[in-house]
Amino acid sequence: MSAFRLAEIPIDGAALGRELASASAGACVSFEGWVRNHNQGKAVQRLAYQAYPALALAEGERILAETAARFAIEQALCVHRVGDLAIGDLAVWVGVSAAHRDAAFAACRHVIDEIKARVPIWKNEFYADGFSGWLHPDGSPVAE
Amino acid sequence: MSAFRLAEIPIDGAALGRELASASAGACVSFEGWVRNHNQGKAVQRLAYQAYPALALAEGERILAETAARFAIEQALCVHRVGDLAIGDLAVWVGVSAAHRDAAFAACRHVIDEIKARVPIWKNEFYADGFSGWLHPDGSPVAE
Amino acid sequence: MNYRLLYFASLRDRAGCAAEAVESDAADPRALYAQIAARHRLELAPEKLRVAVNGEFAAWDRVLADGDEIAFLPPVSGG
Amino acid sequence: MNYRLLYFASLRDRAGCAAEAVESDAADPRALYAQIAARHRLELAPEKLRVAVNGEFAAWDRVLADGDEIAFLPPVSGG
Repeated sequence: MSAFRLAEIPIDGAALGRELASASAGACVSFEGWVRNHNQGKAVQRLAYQAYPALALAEGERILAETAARFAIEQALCVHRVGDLAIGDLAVWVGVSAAHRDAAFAACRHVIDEIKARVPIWKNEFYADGFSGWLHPDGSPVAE
Repeated sequence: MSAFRLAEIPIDGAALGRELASASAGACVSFEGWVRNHNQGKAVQRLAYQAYPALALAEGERILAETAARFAIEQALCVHRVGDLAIGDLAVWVGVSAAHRDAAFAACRHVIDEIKARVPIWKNEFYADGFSGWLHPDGSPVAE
Repeated sequence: MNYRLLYFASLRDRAGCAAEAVESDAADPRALYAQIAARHRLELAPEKLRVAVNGEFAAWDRVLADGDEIAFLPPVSGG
Repeated sequence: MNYRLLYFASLRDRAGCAAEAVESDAADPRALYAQIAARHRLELAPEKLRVAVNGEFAAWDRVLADGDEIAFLPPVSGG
Protein backbone atom coordinates (compact mmCIF):
# COMPACT_ATOMS: atom_id res chain seq x y z
CA MET A 1 0.00 0.00 0.00
CA SER A 2 1.22 3.51 -0.68
CA ALA A 3 2.75 5.48 2.17
CA PHE A 4 0.65 8.56 1.32
CA ARG A 5 -3.09 8.11 1.03
CA LEU A 6 -6.25 10.14 0.64
CA ALA A 7 -9.28 9.03 2.65
CA GLU A 8 -12.95 9.77 2.07
CA ILE A 9 -13.90 8.14 5.37
CA PRO A 10 -12.65 8.71 8.94
CA ILE A 11 -8.94 7.99 9.50
CA ASP A 12 -8.14 5.17 11.96
CA GLY A 13 -4.93 6.38 13.60
CA ALA A 14 -4.58 3.27 15.77
CA ALA A 15 -4.67 0.96 12.74
CA LEU A 16 -2.11 3.15 10.96
CA GLY A 17 0.14 3.04 14.00
CA ARG A 18 0.10 -0.75 13.85
CA GLU A 19 1.39 -0.59 10.28
CA LEU A 20 4.52 1.08 11.66
CA ALA A 21 5.23 -1.70 14.18
CA SER A 22 8.81 -2.96 14.08
CA ALA A 23 11.05 -4.90 16.44
CA SER A 24 13.99 -2.60 15.74
CA ALA A 25 12.16 0.72 16.23
CA GLY A 26 12.35 2.35 19.65
CA ALA A 27 10.37 5.49 18.89
CA CYS A 28 7.18 6.39 17.08
CA VAL A 29 5.99 9.99 16.72
CA SER A 30 2.62 10.82 15.26
CA PHE A 31 0.96 14.08 14.34
CA GLU A 32 -2.79 14.53 14.07
CA GLY A 33 -4.38 17.61 12.55
CA TRP A 34 -7.85 18.16 14.00
CA VAL A 35 -10.61 20.42 12.70
CA ARG A 36 -10.53 23.40 15.05
CA ASN A 37 -13.58 25.52 15.88
CA HIS A 38 -11.80 28.80 15.14
CA ASN A 39 -9.32 30.31 12.71
CA GLN A 40 -7.90 33.83 12.67
CA GLY A 41 -10.57 35.00 15.08
CA LYS A 42 -13.54 33.53 13.21
CA ALA A 43 -15.82 30.76 14.50
CA VAL A 44 -15.58 27.76 12.18
CA GLN A 45 -18.56 25.39 11.88
CA ARG A 46 -17.24 22.79 9.44
CA LEU A 47 -14.65 22.25 6.71
CA ALA A 48 -14.43 20.71 3.28
CA TYR A 49 -11.17 19.49 1.76
CA GLN A 50 -10.83 19.27 -2.00
CA ALA A 51 -7.87 17.47 -3.59
CA TYR A 52 -6.35 16.98 -7.00
CA PRO A 53 -5.99 13.24 -6.37
CA ALA A 54 -3.46 12.18 -9.04
CA LEU A 55 -1.02 14.96 -8.21
CA ALA A 56 -1.68 14.88 -4.45
CA LEU A 57 -0.82 11.18 -4.29
CA ALA A 58 2.35 11.64 -6.36
CA GLU A 59 3.52 14.68 -4.37
CA GLY A 60 2.68 13.07 -1.00
CA GLU A 61 4.63 9.97 -1.94
CA ARG A 62 7.58 12.15 -3.01
CA ILE A 63 7.56 13.92 0.36
CA LEU A 64 7.62 10.62 2.26
CA ALA A 65 10.43 9.24 0.08
CA GLU A 66 12.48 12.43 0.57
CA THR A 67 11.88 12.18 4.32
CA ALA A 68 13.03 8.55 4.46
CA ALA A 69 16.21 9.51 2.57
CA ARG A 70 16.99 12.50 4.79
CA PHE A 71 16.28 11.20 8.31
CA ALA A 72 17.34 7.96 10.06
CA ILE A 73 13.83 6.54 10.22
CA GLU A 74 12.32 3.14 9.58
CA GLN A 75 8.97 4.15 8.06
CA ALA A 76 6.73 7.18 7.50
CA LEU A 77 3.04 7.15 6.64
CA CYS A 78 0.54 9.94 5.99
CA VAL A 79 -3.20 9.94 5.36
CA HIS A 80 -5.19 13.08 4.49
CA ARG A 81 -8.97 13.35 4.55
CA VAL A 82 -10.98 14.80 1.67
CA GLY A 83 -14.65 15.80 1.68
CA ASP A 84 -16.75 17.24 4.49
CA LEU A 85 -15.42 17.28 8.05
CA ALA A 86 -16.90 18.37 11.36
CA ILE A 87 -15.23 20.11 14.31
CA GLY A 88 -12.94 17.65 16.10
CA ASP A 89 -12.55 15.37 13.09
CA LEU A 90 -9.12 14.03 12.22
CA ALA A 91 -8.06 15.83 9.02
CA VAL A 92 -4.52 14.51 8.59
CA TRP A 93 -2.42 11.84 10.29
CA VAL A 94 1.37 11.46 10.05
CA GLY A 95 3.28 8.64 11.76
CA VAL A 96 7.02 7.97 11.80
CA SER A 97 8.93 5.08 13.37
CA ALA A 98 12.68 5.15 14.03
CA ALA A 99 15.33 3.53 16.18
CA HIS A 100 15.68 6.79 18.16
CA ARG A 101 13.38 9.68 18.99
CA ASP A 102 15.47 12.52 17.51
CA ALA A 103 14.89 11.29 13.98
CA ALA A 104 11.25 10.37 14.62
CA PHE A 105 10.37 13.87 15.89
CA ALA A 106 12.30 15.70 13.17
CA ALA A 107 10.93 13.55 10.34
CA CYS A 108 7.32 13.77 11.54
CA ARG A 109 7.56 17.55 11.71
CA HIS A 110 9.17 17.67 8.26
CA VAL A 111 6.40 15.58 6.71
CA ILE A 112 3.52 17.70 7.99
CA ASP A 113 5.29 20.95 7.05
CA GLU A 114 5.90 19.74 3.49
CA ILE A 115 2.40 18.28 3.13
CA LYS A 116 0.91 21.63 4.07
CA ALA A 117 3.19 23.54 1.71
CA ARG A 118 3.21 21.34 -1.37
CA VAL A 119 0.36 18.85 -1.69
CA PRO A 120 -2.57 20.04 -3.86
CA ILE A 121 -5.29 19.89 -1.24
CA TRP A 122 -7.49 22.88 -0.43
CA LYS A 123 -9.44 23.70 2.70
CA ASN A 124 -12.77 25.51 2.57
CA GLU A 125 -13.88 26.84 5.95
CA PHE A 126 -17.54 27.48 6.68
CA TYR A 127 -18.11 30.21 9.24
CA ALA A 128 -20.80 30.90 11.78
CA ASP A 129 -21.77 34.07 9.86
CA GLY A 130 -22.83 31.92 6.87
CA PHE A 131 -19.81 32.77 4.72
CA SER A 132 -17.16 30.34 3.57
CA GLY A 133 -13.66 30.75 2.21
CA TRP A 134 -10.76 28.93 0.63
CA LEU A 135 -7.56 29.30 2.58
CA HIS A 136 -3.89 29.91 1.92
CA PRO A 137 -1.26 27.67 3.55
CA ASP A 138 -0.86 30.22 6.36
CA GLY A 139 -4.57 30.10 7.17
CA SER A 140 -5.35 33.46 5.60
CA PRO A 141 -8.14 33.73 3.02
CA VAL A 142 -7.48 33.49 -0.71
CA ALA A 143 -8.02 36.94 -2.26
CA GLU A 144 -10.42 35.75 -4.97
CA MET B 1 -7.55 11.31 36.66
CA SER B 2 -3.91 12.27 36.94
CA ALA B 3 -2.07 13.42 33.83
CA PHE B 4 0.90 11.14 34.62
CA ARG B 5 0.18 7.48 35.26
CA LEU B 6 1.97 4.19 35.76
CA ALA B 7 0.45 1.12 34.09
CA GLU B 8 0.96 -2.54 34.93
CA ILE B 9 -1.03 -3.60 31.87
CA PRO B 10 -0.67 -2.68 28.17
CA ILE B 11 -1.14 1.01 27.35
CA ASP B 12 -4.07 1.86 25.06
CA GLY B 13 -2.75 4.82 23.06
CA ALA B 14 -5.99 5.26 21.12
CA ALA B 15 -8.04 5.60 24.31
CA LEU B 16 -5.53 8.10 25.71
CA GLY B 17 -5.68 10.09 22.50
CA ARG B 18 -9.45 10.41 22.93
CA GLU B 19 -8.88 11.95 26.38
CA LEU B 20 -7.10 14.82 24.61
CA ALA B 21 -10.01 15.55 22.26
CA SER B 22 -10.95 19.23 22.14
CA ALA B 23 -12.92 21.44 19.75
CA SER B 24 -10.35 24.22 20.03
CA ALA B 25 -7.23 22.07 19.45
CA GLY B 26 -5.90 21.85 15.89
CA ALA B 27 -2.86 19.68 16.59
CA CYS B 28 -2.06 16.56 18.58
CA VAL B 29 1.45 15.11 18.76
CA SER B 30 2.13 11.80 20.43
CA PHE B 31 5.31 9.93 21.23
CA GLU B 32 5.47 6.20 21.78
CA GLY B 33 8.54 4.48 23.17
CA TRP B 34 8.66 0.86 21.99
CA VAL B 35 10.81 -1.97 23.33
CA ARG B 36 13.58 -2.33 20.76
CA ASN B 37 15.36 -5.61 20.02
CA HIS B 38 18.82 -4.07 20.35
CA ASN B 39 20.74 -1.54 22.45
CA GLN B 40 24.33 -0.43 22.06
CA GLY B 41 25.09 -3.37 19.79
CA LYS B 42 23.57 -6.06 22.04
CA ALA B 43 20.52 -8.17 21.17
CA VAL B 44 17.75 -7.49 23.71
CA GLN B 45 15.18 -10.22 24.43
CA ARG B 46 12.92 -8.48 26.94
CA LEU B 47 12.81 -5.65 29.49
CA ALA B 48 11.60 -5.04 32.98
CA TYR B 49 10.78 -1.56 34.32
CA GLN B 50 10.91 -0.92 38.05
CA ALA B 51 9.49 2.30 39.51
CA TYR B 52 9.42 4.12 42.83
CA PRO B 53 5.68 4.75 42.45
CA ALA B 54 5.06 7.55 44.97
CA LEU B 55 7.94 9.67 43.72
CA ALA B 56 7.49 8.73 40.05
CA LEU B 57 3.87 9.88 40.11
CA ALA B 58 4.75 13.15 41.85
CA GLU B 59 7.68 13.90 39.54
CA GLY B 60 5.77 12.94 36.39
CA GLU B 61 2.90 15.21 37.39
CA ARG B 62 5.38 18.05 38.04
CA ILE B 63 6.86 17.62 34.55
CA LEU B 64 3.42 17.80 32.92
CA ALA B 65 2.47 20.88 34.94
CA GLU B 66 5.75 22.61 34.05
CA THR B 67 5.14 21.74 30.39
CA ALA B 68 1.63 23.18 30.44
CA ALA B 69 2.99 26.39 31.96
CA ARG B 70 5.84 26.74 29.47
CA PHE B 71 4.19 25.87 26.13
CA ALA B 72 0.92 27.08 24.55
CA ILE B 73 -0.79 23.71 24.81
CA GLU B 74 -4.24 22.54 25.83
CA GLN B 75 -3.39 19.26 27.55
CA ALA B 76 -0.52 16.82 28.07
CA LEU B 77 -0.75 13.20 29.24
CA CYS B 78 1.87 10.54 29.88
CA VAL B 79 1.61 6.87 30.83
CA HIS B 80 4.64 4.69 31.61
CA ARG B 81 4.62 0.91 31.86
CA VAL B 82 6.14 -0.99 34.77
CA GLY B 83 6.86 -4.71 34.99
CA ASP B 84 7.87 -7.15 32.27
CA LEU B 85 7.72 -6.11 28.61
CA ALA B 86 8.40 -7.94 25.37
CA ILE B 87 9.99 -6.66 22.15
CA GLY B 88 7.59 -4.31 20.37
CA ASP B 89 5.60 -3.48 23.52
CA LEU B 90 4.62 0.11 24.19
CA ALA B 91 6.77 1.25 27.13
CA VAL B 92 5.79 4.91 27.37
CA TRP B 93 3.15 7.10 25.72
CA VAL B 94 3.11 10.92 25.65
CA GLY B 95 0.32 12.91 24.02
CA VAL B 96 -0.05 16.69 23.71
CA SER B 97 -2.91 18.71 22.20
CA ALA B 98 -2.60 22.37 21.24
CA ALA B 99 -4.16 24.99 19.00
CA HIS B 100 -1.07 24.89 16.75
CA ARG B 101 1.56 22.29 15.88
CA ASP B 102 4.66 24.23 16.95
CA ALA B 103 3.70 24.04 20.60
CA ALA B 104 2.43 20.45 20.35
CA PHE B 105 5.72 19.17 18.89
CA ALA B 106 7.92 21.15 21.30
CA ALA B 107 5.93 20.20 24.38
CA CYS B 108 5.75 16.50 23.48
CA ARG B 109 9.50 16.40 23.01
CA HIS B 110 10.03 18.25 26.28
CA VAL B 111 7.87 15.80 28.22
CA ILE B 112 9.64 12.66 27.03
CA ASP B 113 13.08 14.22 27.56
CA GLU B 114 12.23 15.21 31.12
CA ILE B 115 10.53 11.89 31.90
CA LYS B 116 13.67 10.05 30.82
CA ALA B 117 15.94 12.34 32.82
CA ARG B 118 14.01 12.79 36.05
CA VAL B 119 11.34 10.20 36.82
CA PRO B 120 12.46 7.36 39.12
CA ILE B 121 11.89 4.46 36.76
CA TRP B 122 14.62 1.96 35.92
CA LYS B 123 15.01 -0.28 32.91
CA ASN B 124 16.56 -3.74 33.17
CA GLU B 125 17.50 -5.22 29.81
CA PHE B 126 17.79 -8.96 29.35
CA TYR B 127 20.23 -9.97 26.64
CA ALA B 128 20.48 -12.89 24.26
CA ASP B 129 23.71 -13.99 26.01
CA GLY B 130 21.77 -14.63 29.25
CA PHE B 131 23.03 -11.52 31.06
CA SER B 132 20.92 -8.59 32.17
CA GLY B 133 21.71 -5.05 33.18
CA TRP B 134 20.27 -1.89 34.64
CA LEU B 135 20.74 1.11 32.41
CA HIS B 136 21.68 4.76 32.67
CA PRO B 137 19.53 7.43 31.00
CA ASP B 138 21.84 7.39 27.97
CA GLY B 139 21.35 3.65 27.53
CA SER B 140 24.77 2.71 28.89
CA PRO B 141 25.03 0.11 31.66
CA VAL B 142 25.16 1.11 35.33
CA ALA B 143 28.68 0.40 36.63
CA GLU B 144 27.53 -1.71 39.58
CA MET C 1 -5.75 22.29 -30.12
CA ASN C 2 -8.03 20.51 -27.68
CA TYR C 3 -7.25 20.68 -23.99
CA ARG C 4 -8.94 19.41 -20.89
CA LEU C 5 -8.93 21.87 -17.99
CA LEU C 6 -9.30 20.98 -14.30
CA TYR C 7 -10.42 23.54 -11.71
CA PHE C 8 -9.93 23.42 -7.96
CA ALA C 9 -10.96 25.43 -4.91
CA SER C 10 -11.71 29.12 -5.62
CA LEU C 11 -11.07 28.66 -9.35
CA ARG C 12 -13.64 25.87 -9.45
CA ASP C 13 -16.19 28.09 -7.71
CA ARG C 14 -15.51 30.93 -10.15
CA ALA C 15 -15.48 28.73 -13.28
CA GLY C 16 -18.62 26.96 -12.09
CA CYS C 17 -17.30 23.53 -13.05
CA ALA C 18 -14.65 21.01 -12.01
CA ALA C 19 -13.45 20.34 -15.55
CA GLU C 20 -14.11 21.47 -19.09
CA ALA C 21 -12.91 20.75 -22.62
CA VAL C 22 -11.57 23.78 -24.51
CA GLU C 23 -10.36 24.36 -28.01
CA SER C 24 -7.60 26.96 -28.04
CA ASP C 25 -4.64 28.26 -30.04
CA ALA C 26 -2.66 28.83 -26.82
CA ALA C 27 0.66 27.02 -27.05
CA ASP C 28 1.65 27.14 -23.39
CA PRO C 29 -0.09 27.37 -19.99
CA ARG C 30 0.63 31.12 -19.70
CA ALA C 31 -1.32 31.92 -22.87
CA LEU C 32 -4.03 29.41 -21.97
CA TYR C 33 -4.55 30.93 -18.50
CA ALA C 34 -4.87 34.42 -19.98
CA GLN C 35 -7.69 33.18 -22.21
CA ILE C 36 -9.65 31.29 -19.57
CA ALA C 37 -9.08 33.95 -16.91
CA ALA C 38 -10.72 36.47 -19.22
CA ARG C 39 -13.59 34.14 -20.04
CA HIS C 40 -14.34 33.09 -16.42
CA ARG C 41 -13.29 36.42 -14.86
CA LEU C 42 -10.67 34.66 -12.72
CA GLU C 43 -8.91 37.20 -10.54
CA LEU C 44 -6.02 35.15 -9.15
CA ALA C 45 -2.81 36.40 -10.78
CA PRO C 46 -0.66 33.71 -12.42
CA GLU C 47 2.17 34.43 -9.93
CA LYS C 48 -0.11 33.01 -7.24
CA LEU C 49 -0.80 29.81 -9.13
CA ARG C 50 1.13 26.67 -10.05
CA VAL C 51 0.58 24.71 -13.24
CA ALA C 52 0.16 20.97 -13.65
CA VAL C 53 0.07 19.16 -16.97
CA ASN C 54 -1.10 15.56 -17.15
CA GLY C 55 -0.89 15.11 -13.38
CA GLU C 56 2.61 16.55 -12.83
CA PHE C 57 3.82 20.03 -11.96
CA ALA C 58 4.95 21.91 -15.08
CA ALA C 59 6.44 25.27 -16.13
CA TRP C 60 4.33 28.16 -17.44
CA ASP C 61 6.18 28.02 -20.76
CA ARG C 62 5.86 24.28 -21.28
CA VAL C 63 4.87 23.49 -24.87
CA LEU C 64 1.40 21.98 -24.78
CA ALA C 65 0.28 19.05 -26.91
CA ASP C 66 -3.15 18.26 -28.26
CA GLY C 67 -5.16 16.35 -25.63
CA ASP C 68 -3.15 17.61 -22.61
CA GLU C 69 -4.91 17.90 -19.27
CA ILE C 70 -4.01 21.20 -17.60
CA ALA C 71 -4.73 22.43 -14.08
CA PHE C 72 -4.05 25.86 -12.60
CA LEU C 73 -3.53 25.34 -8.88
CA PRO C 74 -4.38 27.97 -6.26
CA PRO C 75 -2.17 28.16 -3.15
CA VAL C 76 -2.68 24.88 -1.28
CA SER C 77 -4.09 24.67 2.25
CA GLY C 78 -4.12 21.03 3.30
CA GLY C 79 -3.17 19.80 6.77
CA MET D 1 16.70 6.13 65.24
CA ASN D 2 14.53 3.82 63.19
CA TYR D 3 14.46 4.29 59.45
CA ARG D 4 12.81 2.46 56.62
CA LEU D 5 15.01 2.02 53.55
CA LEU D 6 13.79 1.42 50.00
CA TYR D 7 16.01 -0.10 47.31
CA PHE D 8 15.61 0.09 43.55
CA ALA D 9 17.28 -1.35 40.45
CA SER D 10 20.93 -2.33 40.93
CA LEU D 11 20.85 -1.38 44.62
CA ARG D 12 17.89 -3.70 45.16
CA ASP D 13 19.73 -6.55 43.49
CA ARG D 14 22.81 -5.91 45.62
CA ALA D 15 20.92 -5.45 48.89
CA GLY D 16 18.80 -8.51 48.14
CA CYS D 17 15.59 -6.82 49.27
CA ALA D 18 13.18 -4.08 48.19
CA ALA D 19 12.92 -2.55 51.66
CA GLU D 20 14.30 -2.99 55.14
CA ALA D 21 13.99 -1.47 58.60
CA VAL D 22 17.25 -0.25 60.11
CA GLU D 23 18.24 1.20 63.43
CA SER D 24 21.03 3.71 62.99
CA ASP D 25 22.72 6.71 64.62
CA ALA D 26 23.16 8.35 61.19
CA ALA D 27 21.64 11.85 61.30
CA ASP D 28 21.53 12.50 57.55
CA PRO D 29 21.33 10.51 54.30
CA ARG D 30 25.07 10.87 53.68
CA ALA D 31 25.99 9.10 56.91
CA LEU D 32 23.24 6.56 56.47
CA TYR D 33 24.39 5.65 52.96
CA ALA D 34 27.95 5.15 54.17
CA GLN D 35 26.70 2.63 56.73
CA ILE D 36 24.44 0.64 54.44
CA ALA D 37 26.88 0.75 51.52
CA ALA D 38 29.46 -0.91 53.76
CA ARG D 39 27.00 -3.51 55.02
CA HIS D 40 25.59 -4.44 51.59
CA ARG D 41 28.86 -3.82 49.66
CA LEU D 42 27.12 -1.23 47.46
CA GLU D 43 29.60 0.15 44.94
CA LEU D 44 27.66 3.08 43.47
CA ALA D 45 29.32 6.28 44.71
CA PRO D 46 26.94 8.78 46.36
CA GLU D 47 27.66 11.30 43.58
CA LYS D 48 25.85 8.97 41.22
CA LEU D 49 22.78 8.72 43.43
CA ARG D 50 19.90 10.97 44.41
CA VAL D 51 18.17 10.85 47.78
CA ALA D 52 14.46 10.77 48.51
CA VAL D 53 12.92 11.12 51.96
CA ASN D 54 9.27 10.27 52.52
CA GLY D 55 8.53 10.21 48.80
CA GLU D 56 10.18 13.51 47.84
CA PHE D 57 13.66 14.36 46.60
CA ALA D 58 15.90 15.57 49.45
CA ALA D 59 19.42 16.85 50.09
CA TRP D 60 22.23 14.62 51.34
CA ASP D 61 22.53 16.73 54.49
CA ARG D 62 18.85 16.78 55.33
CA VAL D 63 18.27 16.15 59.04
CA LEU D 64 16.50 12.82 59.38
CA ALA D 65 13.68 12.13 61.82
CA ASP D 66 12.73 8.89 63.49
CA GLY D 67 10.48 6.85 61.21
CA ASP D 68 11.63 8.49 57.97
CA GLU D 69 11.49 6.45 54.78
CA ILE D 70 14.70 6.93 52.79
CA ALA D 71 15.57 5.83 49.25
CA PHE D 72 18.90 6.10 47.46
CA LEU D 73 18.11 6.36 43.77
CA PRO D 74 20.44 5.09 41.03
CA PRO D 75 20.51 7.01 37.72
CA VAL D 76 17.06 6.62 36.18
CA SER D 77 16.44 4.97 32.81
CA GLY D 78 12.74 5.14 32.06
CA GLY D 79 11.27 5.91 28.68
